[in-house]
Amino acid sequence: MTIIPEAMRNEPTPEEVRASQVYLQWSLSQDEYEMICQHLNRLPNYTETGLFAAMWSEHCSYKKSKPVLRKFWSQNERVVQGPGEGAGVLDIGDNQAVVFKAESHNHPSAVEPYQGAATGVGGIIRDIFSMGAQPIAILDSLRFGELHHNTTKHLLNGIVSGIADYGNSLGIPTVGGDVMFDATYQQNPIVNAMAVGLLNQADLHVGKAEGIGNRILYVGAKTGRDGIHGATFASSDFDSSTDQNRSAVQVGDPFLEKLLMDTTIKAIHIFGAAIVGVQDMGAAGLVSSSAEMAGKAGNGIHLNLNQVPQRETNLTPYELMLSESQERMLMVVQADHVAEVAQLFTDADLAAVDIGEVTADGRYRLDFDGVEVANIDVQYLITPPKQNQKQQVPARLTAEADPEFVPELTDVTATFKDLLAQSTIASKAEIFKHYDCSVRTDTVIKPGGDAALVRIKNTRKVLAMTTDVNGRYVYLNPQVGGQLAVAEAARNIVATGATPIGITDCLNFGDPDDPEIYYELAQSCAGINEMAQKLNTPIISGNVSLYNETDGQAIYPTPIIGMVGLLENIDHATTINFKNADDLIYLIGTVRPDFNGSELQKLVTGKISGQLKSLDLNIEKQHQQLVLKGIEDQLINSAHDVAEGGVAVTLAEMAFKTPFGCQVQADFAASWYFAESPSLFVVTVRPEHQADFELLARTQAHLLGKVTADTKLELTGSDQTIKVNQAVAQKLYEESIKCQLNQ
Amino acid sequence: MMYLGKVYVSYKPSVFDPQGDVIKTSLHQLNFQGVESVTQGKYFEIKLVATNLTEATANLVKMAEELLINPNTETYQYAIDEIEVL
Amino acid sequence: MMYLGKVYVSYKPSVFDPQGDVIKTSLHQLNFQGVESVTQGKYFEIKLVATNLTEATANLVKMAEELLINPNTETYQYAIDEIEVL
Amino acid sequence: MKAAVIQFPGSNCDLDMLNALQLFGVEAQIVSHKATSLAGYDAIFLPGGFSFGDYLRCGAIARFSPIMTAVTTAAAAGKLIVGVCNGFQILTEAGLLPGQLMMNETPGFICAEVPITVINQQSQFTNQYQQATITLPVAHGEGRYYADEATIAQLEANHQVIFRYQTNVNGSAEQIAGIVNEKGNVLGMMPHPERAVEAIIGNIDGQDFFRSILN
Ligand SMILES: Nc1ncnc2c1ncn2[C@@H]1O[C@H](COP(=O)(O)OP(=O)(O)O)[C@@H](O)[C@H]1O
Ligand SMILES: [Mg+2]
Repeated sequence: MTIIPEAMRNEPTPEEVRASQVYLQWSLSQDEYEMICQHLNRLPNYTETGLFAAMWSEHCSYKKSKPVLRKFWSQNERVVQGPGEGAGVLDIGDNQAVVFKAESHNHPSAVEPYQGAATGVGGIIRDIFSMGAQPIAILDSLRFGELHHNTTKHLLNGIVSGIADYGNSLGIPTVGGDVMFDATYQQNPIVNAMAVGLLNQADLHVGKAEGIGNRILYVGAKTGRDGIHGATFASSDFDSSTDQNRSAVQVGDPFLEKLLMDTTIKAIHIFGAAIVGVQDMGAAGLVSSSAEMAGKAGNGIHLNLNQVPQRETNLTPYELMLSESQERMLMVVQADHVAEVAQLFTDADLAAVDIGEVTADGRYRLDFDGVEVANIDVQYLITPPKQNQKQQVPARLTAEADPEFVPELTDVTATFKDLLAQSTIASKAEIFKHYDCSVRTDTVIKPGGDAALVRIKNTRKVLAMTTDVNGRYVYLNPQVGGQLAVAEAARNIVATGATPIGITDCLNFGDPDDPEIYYELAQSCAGINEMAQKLNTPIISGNVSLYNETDGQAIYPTPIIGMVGLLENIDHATTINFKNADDLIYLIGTVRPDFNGSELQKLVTGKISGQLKSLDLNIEKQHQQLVLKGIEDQLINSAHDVAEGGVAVTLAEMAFKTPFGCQVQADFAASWYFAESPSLFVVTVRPEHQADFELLARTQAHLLGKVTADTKLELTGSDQTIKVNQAVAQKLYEESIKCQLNQ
Repeated sequence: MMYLGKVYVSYKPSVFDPQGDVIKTSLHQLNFQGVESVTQGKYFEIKLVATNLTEATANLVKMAEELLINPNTETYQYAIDEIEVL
Repeated sequence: MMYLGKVYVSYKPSVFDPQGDVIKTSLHQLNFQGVESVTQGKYFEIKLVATNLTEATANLVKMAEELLINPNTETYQYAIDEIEVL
Repeated sequence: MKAAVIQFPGSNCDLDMLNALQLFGVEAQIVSHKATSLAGYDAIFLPGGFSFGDYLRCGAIARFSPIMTAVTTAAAAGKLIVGVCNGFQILTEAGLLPGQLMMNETPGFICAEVPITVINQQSQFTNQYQQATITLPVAHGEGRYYADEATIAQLEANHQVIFRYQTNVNGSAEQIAGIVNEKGNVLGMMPHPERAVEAIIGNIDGQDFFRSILN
């Protein structure tokens, strides 16, 4: 390389790269650098070093998490596309499929809440339509520090408006999600977005650069210097004393994404197989999309970087390849169709440029100003060295077990009111009211229930969707916590009448080089896997966010589960609300004194401690099947699962927004109404269906009481009674977050 | 004393300004062919009480940096003057 | 010639500015007690080519009135200067 | 009846409007914002969304789209013109309706089902409503209706106010949710009747709106 293009004159030479060890700042280790030198049999130049740093980052390559991810069960009769593509695909009959995936944007959102969250939504939506699917819904799963901190309010406001502005503008409804607050997330908020799409199976496209001589078409926004090294940024922890990572800010343009989405879907409809592969430019933009597409097809790729549409002047090859400018896609198109496909995009005022071709040589080659600026073996570039992460049981799990937390409550009514106002339990309406949940006119159950329901027009079918995990449980017992996350998500789906059919995940953990963190990762995934298999919900896509720690303090392990269910008959859609006075209230399952890790423990002691009891996977499944059957047979007319805050909170939520109250009685201590036992549902049944329901349920359900025409909530235990007016309870529940935000 | 501070916030040079882009296209369509670039920023007028201009200025700068701008993406300029209280 | 026009758009006094209000409250919470009022407007930087300053100014004014403001609720000020072409 | 639903870049309720119209048997078609003629259409719908990203101001850029000349002509010819949400914003920016839609009194997008009073049950858009109180979905960040006092007084005097919020969700002048022009053939409203025509999605109070138009 004798002539150095103008734009690159200030770049370090290969020797200077080696001497300055600049790659260490890009999270490429010394060993990895040496391996690369050896493989190339020369020193990599600045651009090539950047390509390796990006492609070998955890964010792009999953090199550290892969041993765990590989164990995920991802095959059953419905799976059309498992992990490894933009999103997973499940068959739902009638030649249709549901496409979904979740993605994290924790690191960008911590630095820049509004844009970080907005671009998170933009990215996950592109993953869906890159498969040829029409996005139909968004969900968001958020974790913040305690709400009384001003930084939390600032983060929450920014993140929520970022999600709202982006999704609303696209016209894709945000129909669900979950939010929890805990000091563990104070420095490291979690922002995970999930998107769901509907696919005509004939339109399925994947990200593969097949066919020698096919062209590489760049479409969407122009490239600028935004977010260079975002991928490596997401693959290192924060050090609160330095702010140097701050250049990694990307700005989203939902307007452009809307045009890109509509046009991509249209192009796939019109041109079908002439469009050979589609992938979005996400983390590490152009390099990761092009290298992965070539790699999957076993081909090479040759790009002319001068062709890349540019927003700024004097971009170097390094910047062009690593830019994370948003709203860009890469397509592989048959040579004789490129012009027509490009025309469709330029008609919509989007850039569309042929920037290179698929080659037979298996090389990753880049030209710039007539000079070859990179030439690397594609397979080598996309295959980082295997990592063997050490695992060690965290000290807290082997230490002498904390004594069981036994609540001693003198005034259960007061405790109940306090619980309803806890930020994690209180209504999240103050947040989701900002999300357009009804655009597209398919939302059958909106935010505020268990799972959301989105119907499929021109069919009787409805898709159910939810996100869930309680990081506290995973912290106390990674394996059981993982099982519980899947179980809880599935219960939310089941309560609407839908059958769970599949899972996406977003694994939010601390530094994987810490053996205790890696243990949490491995064990919780094992738990997720066990429950997923039991419930026949394959894990078809997901995302990993590691290094969620600041100054050595990691978040609770937080593997978020996004789950989708299918309800074949829209008439059976079931909500949580009480329907009629005198309906019978049944508890499905058995309440145990499960208080460790509970909201009650947090409220009373200010922290979480103790052991988690195991749950019986078979019983979990049986209870879910009972609810499904009860709904299908039209015996159950409302259903709600039991989660944070226990049966008491479940009953209150069923009464809210209805003119009803309830009167129930149990033979356990009143404090047990707050126990967070697994595998529980509360359902209501019309009196005339009592015999039929009890025959179906046998010993799995216990009659607790009935729905009342007055608005009193009366929950009697063996010692005390919780007594509160529904309106009072609802006010506490509904206004808590708003009040705290405005303080 | 009463002061009127004006703060002009704009994006840093390499930050993408989607609004500016759309406005530029629209101006071209309206036949303002001479337009080379458009950026849209924010403009704040802040009335504040302070004992003197130095204090007022110091306060204005602090407000800008703590709240009005996002230092990741934005820069600002300002002007400040004493005004009559009506 | 290349010119840089700056256009400052603000609400007419009678029009309520919710953003300005929110910012004022936040500034008070951050202990800037001296803040009397805040209004938020828009700030445009427009680079344009014209044969002379008169033409450039006329164009800028026209852009402002045709597109940048809504005369029901907004007013504007502007400044314009010749700039070096790099 | 033959209806056009205008699709601006960034419109996102265009298909919802199309579906709703088709549900009532209307022969409805999507028409591009680049089109220049609306000949043959009896009614023209400007749907919700974020035309041109709602950059600068909602509707400010869309009003210069080529189709707007034809919309203005159709309005003058007495055809029915309906702007919902972003469509309402475009109609005010284009001067086909008085006033302006501004940022909600409390900044932030709101998505809710809100009680609305049908103030004028005689209009071409509301004559099938049997009761005055209905519920309709709103979904907007800039829905605060603003006009100077003289304009408001005129709207009231001419019975041009068609819908009012029962609780002022966005701080609109006189709780105005929808108005017509003086001739009564151009309607702008922030609530979304097209999202309220099927029981399965929870609201049918928009049905009479479409029945009125068809009447
Ligand atoms: N960030 C959010 N975005 C949208 N909807 C949300 C969000 N957080 C919570 N919700 C909705 O609020 C309801 C209750 O959520 P949650 O308390 O997580 O339920 P559960 O405990 O049953 O999982 C659900 O409908 C959920 O989708
Ligand atoms: Mg639930």
